[in-house]
Amino acid sequence: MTPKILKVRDLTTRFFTDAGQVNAVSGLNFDLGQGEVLAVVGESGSGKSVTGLSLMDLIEAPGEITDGEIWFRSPQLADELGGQKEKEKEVVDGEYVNVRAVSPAIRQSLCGTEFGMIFQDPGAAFNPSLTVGEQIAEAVECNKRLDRGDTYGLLDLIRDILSPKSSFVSSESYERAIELLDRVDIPDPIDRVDEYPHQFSGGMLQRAMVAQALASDPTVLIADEPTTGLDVTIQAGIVDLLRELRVETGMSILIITHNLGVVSEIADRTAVMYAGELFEVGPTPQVFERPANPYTDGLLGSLPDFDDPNARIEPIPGNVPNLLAHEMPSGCSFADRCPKATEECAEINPPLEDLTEGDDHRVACLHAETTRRVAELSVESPIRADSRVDSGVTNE
Amino acid sequence: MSERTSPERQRRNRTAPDTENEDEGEKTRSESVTPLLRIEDLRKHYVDKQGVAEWVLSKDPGRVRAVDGVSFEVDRGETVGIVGESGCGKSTLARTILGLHEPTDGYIEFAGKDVHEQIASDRKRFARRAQIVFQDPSSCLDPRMTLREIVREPLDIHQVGAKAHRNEKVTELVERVGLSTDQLERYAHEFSGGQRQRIGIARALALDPELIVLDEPTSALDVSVQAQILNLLSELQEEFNLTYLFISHDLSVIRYLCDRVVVMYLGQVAETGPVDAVFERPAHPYTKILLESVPGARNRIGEEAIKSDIPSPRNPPRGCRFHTRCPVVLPPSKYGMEFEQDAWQGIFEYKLRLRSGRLGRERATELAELTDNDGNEETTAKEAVRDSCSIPRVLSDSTAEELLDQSLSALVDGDSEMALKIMNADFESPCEQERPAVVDIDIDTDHRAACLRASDEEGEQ
Amino acid sequence: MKEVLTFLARRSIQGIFVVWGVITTVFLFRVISPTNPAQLMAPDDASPELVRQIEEDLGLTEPIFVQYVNYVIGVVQGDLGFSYMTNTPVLRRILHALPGTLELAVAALLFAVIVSIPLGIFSAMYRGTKIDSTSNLVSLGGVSTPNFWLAIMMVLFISVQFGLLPTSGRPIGLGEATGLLVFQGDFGGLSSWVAHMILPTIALGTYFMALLFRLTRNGVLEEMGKEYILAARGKGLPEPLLMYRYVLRNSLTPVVTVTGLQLGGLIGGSVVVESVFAWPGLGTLFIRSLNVSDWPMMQGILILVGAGYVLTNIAVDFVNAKLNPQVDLA
Amino acid sequence: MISDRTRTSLKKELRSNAVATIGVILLLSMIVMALFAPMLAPHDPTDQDSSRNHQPPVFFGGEEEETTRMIDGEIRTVTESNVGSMTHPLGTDSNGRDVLSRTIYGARTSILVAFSAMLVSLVVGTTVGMVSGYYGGNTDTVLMRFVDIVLAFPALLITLAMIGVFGSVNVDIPDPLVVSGLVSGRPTHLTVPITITLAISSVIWVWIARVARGEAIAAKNEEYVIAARTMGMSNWKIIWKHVLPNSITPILVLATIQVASIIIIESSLSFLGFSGTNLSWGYDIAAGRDYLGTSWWLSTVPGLFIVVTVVGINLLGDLLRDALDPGIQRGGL
Repeated sequence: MTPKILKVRDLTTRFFTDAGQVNAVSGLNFDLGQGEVLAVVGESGSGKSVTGLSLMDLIEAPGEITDGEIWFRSPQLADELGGQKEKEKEVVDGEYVNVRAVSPAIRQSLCGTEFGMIFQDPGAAFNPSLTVGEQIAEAVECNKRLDRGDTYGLLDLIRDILSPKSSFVSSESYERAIELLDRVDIPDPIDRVDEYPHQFSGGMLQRAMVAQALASDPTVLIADEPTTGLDVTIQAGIVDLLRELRVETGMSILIITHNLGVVSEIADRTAVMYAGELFEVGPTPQVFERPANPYTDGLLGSLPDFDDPNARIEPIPGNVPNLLAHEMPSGCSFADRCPKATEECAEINPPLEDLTEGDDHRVACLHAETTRRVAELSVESPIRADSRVDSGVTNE
Repeated sequence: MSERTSPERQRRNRTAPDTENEDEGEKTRSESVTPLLRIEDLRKHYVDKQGVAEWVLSKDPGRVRAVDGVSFEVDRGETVGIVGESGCGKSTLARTILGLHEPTDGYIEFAGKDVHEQIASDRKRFARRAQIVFQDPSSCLDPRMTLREIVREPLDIHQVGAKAHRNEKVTELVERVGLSTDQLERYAHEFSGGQRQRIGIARALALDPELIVLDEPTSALDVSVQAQILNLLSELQEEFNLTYLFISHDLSVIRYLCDRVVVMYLGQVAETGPVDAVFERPAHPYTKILLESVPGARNRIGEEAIKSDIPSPRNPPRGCRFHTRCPVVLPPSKYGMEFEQDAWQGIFEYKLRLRSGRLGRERATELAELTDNDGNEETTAKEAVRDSCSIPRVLSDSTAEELLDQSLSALVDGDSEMALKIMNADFESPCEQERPAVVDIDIDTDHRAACLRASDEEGEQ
Repeated sequence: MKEVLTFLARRSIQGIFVVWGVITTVFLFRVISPTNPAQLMAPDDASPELVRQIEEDLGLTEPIFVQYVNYVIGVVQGDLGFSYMTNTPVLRRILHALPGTLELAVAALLFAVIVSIPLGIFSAMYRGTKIDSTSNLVSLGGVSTPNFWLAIMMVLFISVQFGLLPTSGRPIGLGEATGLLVFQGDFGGLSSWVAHMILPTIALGTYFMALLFRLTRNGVLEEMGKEYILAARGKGLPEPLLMYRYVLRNSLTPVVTVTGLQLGGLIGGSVVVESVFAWPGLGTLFIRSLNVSDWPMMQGILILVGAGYVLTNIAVDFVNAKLNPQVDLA
Repeated sequence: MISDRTRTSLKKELRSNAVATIGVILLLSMIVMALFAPMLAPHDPTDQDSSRNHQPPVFFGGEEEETTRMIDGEIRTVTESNVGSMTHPLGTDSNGRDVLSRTIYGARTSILVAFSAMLVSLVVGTTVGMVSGYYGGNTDTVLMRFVDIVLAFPALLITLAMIGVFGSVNVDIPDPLVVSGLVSGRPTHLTVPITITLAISSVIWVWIARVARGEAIAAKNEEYVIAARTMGMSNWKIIWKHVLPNSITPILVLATIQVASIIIIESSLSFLGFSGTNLSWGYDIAAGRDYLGTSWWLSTVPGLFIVVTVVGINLLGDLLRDALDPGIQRGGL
């Protein structure tokens, strides 16, 4: 079994809005293996994007990560920090470092080096007044400077502003930016490196976003809805690109998406989120073919099947709940829409537990066993189960 | 120009449902034969606003060819899907059909009569027969109106029955689309996305229309809610004998809901036919690529994904609009069919790059540097260009090889104009010159496509 | 370069139409105005014949359309006519008064920009602190205080109470003062110029400063919430660089726009400030002409100010297009 | 006109924002002062008495002095009191008129001009903006070019020019509070400066029109407006029922902020001596300038009232903007 690169424990992120406290992510537990692709799926408001931002430590007011540990495997950093006596236990555990407990400076230095991120809307994630190449080169440069231990302070800024010839970005970083653009298959990178984001199409910009994330050779790539809003031909290109890069660089990818088709193509394991909680996590084929949580089952059943027009879709009744703390039920948050809900469900919020010993498939449902059994029964018509794996294209 | 071969095409085996509308005096006897909606060579171009300055400078206004020569028919009771990527003109098409835009050219016939004449003579009357459901749940309802007001608005405009009758009808509709009548006095923003879409459907149904245009009604919804709406739509269709024109970019939704499909590319129809036929046996390379791109689909190929962008409808490519992205562009007729498709595709790529002005001498040298080969500089540069476009080092056809080499030499010498000139003169694909006519793939099912390859095959048969 | 030329051509054509509208409006003012200039120019005991004679000399007996065409042709040729009162060419009088107003407006503009922009950035960065709330309060006062009253209060507290700084007049212009300094090594002229400038500049610039402060602060705050700021943090960009290259540059667009457009407001505002400080500028000239219905003079000033507004507008658009690559010049 | 959502967000903003509440209270007290000036003013603002001129505000000292004067044909020695007293809490001016009463009456002029000019601007600006934005095309081009021309002139210059064109037209209307006999010993008429009001409206409406146009363009492309068109609703009805109600909030926010500009323009005009009435803040400030060395309060007091009113309006404007529409920009003078 591959070692885990990331172990997330009890991650909880809340937003303190005027309308009340929003529990965007509640007590999340999952692992990300080295070189693994883990998909986090869920509908809008399931907290999947907040999970990604929490991992990157990019939650801004009124949001706050209120609880949890994020253990990141970095023997080198663990060595460095190991000597410090106080609170050692909270910070270092063998090869793992709890990035939630390290100093802000170290935390920040991990962003853009070990962790890279692709944002949902590339049009908004690029600064409109700088060229695409410059922004990618900046990422390269930041990473280089961190390696050299260069810090950049106010004085450096003043020097840069005053002498018009000096630039933050060195020409080597600029060359590297061109290479990166070429790597993500942007045609004519030498010309396009000097273009502004608005001159790029959505798909090209998403590729450039990937290039920017690659600038630092990240260990973990967090891709937040990388295909949403793109045309289907372009989507396919991005999925292929991510697949290639994963093989090539061996990085771990956490892909956040609502598109189950994308998941089935790229993810080794799938985590299903609903109302800020993890409902089910397991190897993708298992989750798709034998969903143990009724919500996963319902989600898969809601998708029109692309390859089999005769399969009926069975919608889940009701609506996605809102996450205001005072409106959330005390029991399972899916209970009011769940076909299998019993009275117990309204009271007990089921923990995420192993479905069976050792097969890495965990589920949070009181009726997991029955669901599984029913699902297995229905698998007897193999077409349906098969088609389900393949199904699904929806985008917003 | 596409020439429709026979207007009296054999119709599909679909019985037109009996639409009972006593007050529709213009109902013709031939209704069972005429389609509900017939669109012929429709064009809608947007012309850029021409201000005083443009007028003084006599600058040519830009022109977006959103819809550029589209023809198809919709029979009563069927669901026709219009599918295509962003910028293919599908929404403009829908809105032009409903008379929201004045068409630039072409003809739209609704129940045997010209739509724009109908609108000119009586806007309201036409409104009762054709309605629309929109994409964006956050903008499709007036936030300052309650559910009751929204659904009653069309009834008020048309003064259908007495007040009490209208309220009754509102209750009926609201219940029918699956909303609770307790919520009648709630404002639009108090509903969730799926509920708002239901309200939009209720509003469209209020006037008992024959045709409903569904403009991406589920693309902003979550999958679990999308499924509810899709099922509601098919129930309603059966119950009210509705005809749907369903616009979407989501191929699986199209396949789930539609009987026939129109695949659009850059304002033109690439392929049209029964959903099953088009999805199982696509005849147009674009349709094929579209189907193969669907993530998770069974026949998804992966490696073949197109890397280039969709061209702008402001300045669409000449000839077949898809030729800039097509993997199977026809080779020039003088080299015949024996020209290997791979090699030819490489040459074509080289030509497209030259034309876009992105391949000059400097680029060639840069490419050469990247390969860091020793030896003759010129040869290296040429080979680098060949490699970057995946053209084999030597072409099988010697004349072609000679000409290509000439062009490459010109390029390396810095005369990219000359290089392009050679390519234009000697490597002209029919796909660049001719707009492909719409040809029948299968007459019985009305499966048609607009591709020169398809026409060639038809010609051979 | 080509796109710059097309931009300039396009905007100049639009601008010419606006200026033509300005000229027409101004001409109409004179036509509608009930005063008879001939009556004003003639001595009190003039005979009707004399008045008639003057009317004819002024061209007022011609049909309105002919007068209009003559007027427009005159303006195009740089001839704004003669003052009814002093019978001197309007243009010469205006050019004589212009430096006073321009010096004041530019000084107020500089004062406002120099104070407000750094303060606005600072306030936004340290949002919610004492410095922020104090600056906010001061800016609220700034946008709410009429400039003439501020001027009087400054005179009251600074000049009357403490006898500092002169309260009226403009004994020397900047050009003359610099001349003295350069050719005679005399600092007196320049120091007198500065002393006379201080109060009017603050009085005129305060409103504008407060306005710019608010714009800058809001702009920076808004920019800091954008997704590309998150993305830049995500790639590890140093904070000072982030503030400068991402936040500041992008929040400047509205600031530049308002700075340019307010130049007109400053000239309008200077009418009152000039009147408080007995400042010999366009404002004073305008009020004096208004009191005696000297229409050619008022028309001239209005046309000049209107044309100036059109020009600054073009400049502002140009600068914004340079700042923001999304704006297409053509 | 105001939806539930608007009301709740307004309430919330008021509750959470103490400064804004102060602003609203300040503004309301100014309006009350303007409405009930005859009842609130302790003296007749026009009542002159040279025996008590230049009295400072109460607690600000002053002195008594004996002078000889001709009274009833006799020469007498009288004591003139220049000590601030509660009778004239804010002192008296050079003609012995009560400063407090004058200032209270001054609020009338300011508020009256501000509200009537804003009403005119709102009607004209909204209509032009709606038509221009909704119909677009040539209508839009022509209307907006016209707006450009108006914008090319600084507001104050163009209002002054219009006063030059039309002269100072004022209408005296009977003061209802005095005519009905509720109060006596106060001026029986209140003066409405028609020219100033219309001149100010002629520049303010363009700002309203611009915002209204932008809103109309945005609303026109909303799907509910397109839906109304497919239902066969007429354009005018769509503007009235859908476009206007959904555009009105930012228009009202802008209108509130522009009321502040109007008050400043009005006081500037009266300061320059172009007011139609001498019961106005700007007029008093100008009058007080000549006595800055001796009677500082003459210019100070009315000015403070202007600042307080405008601060109140600006706070209300900021409150409305924060509560309803974060995107709007303030148009300057």
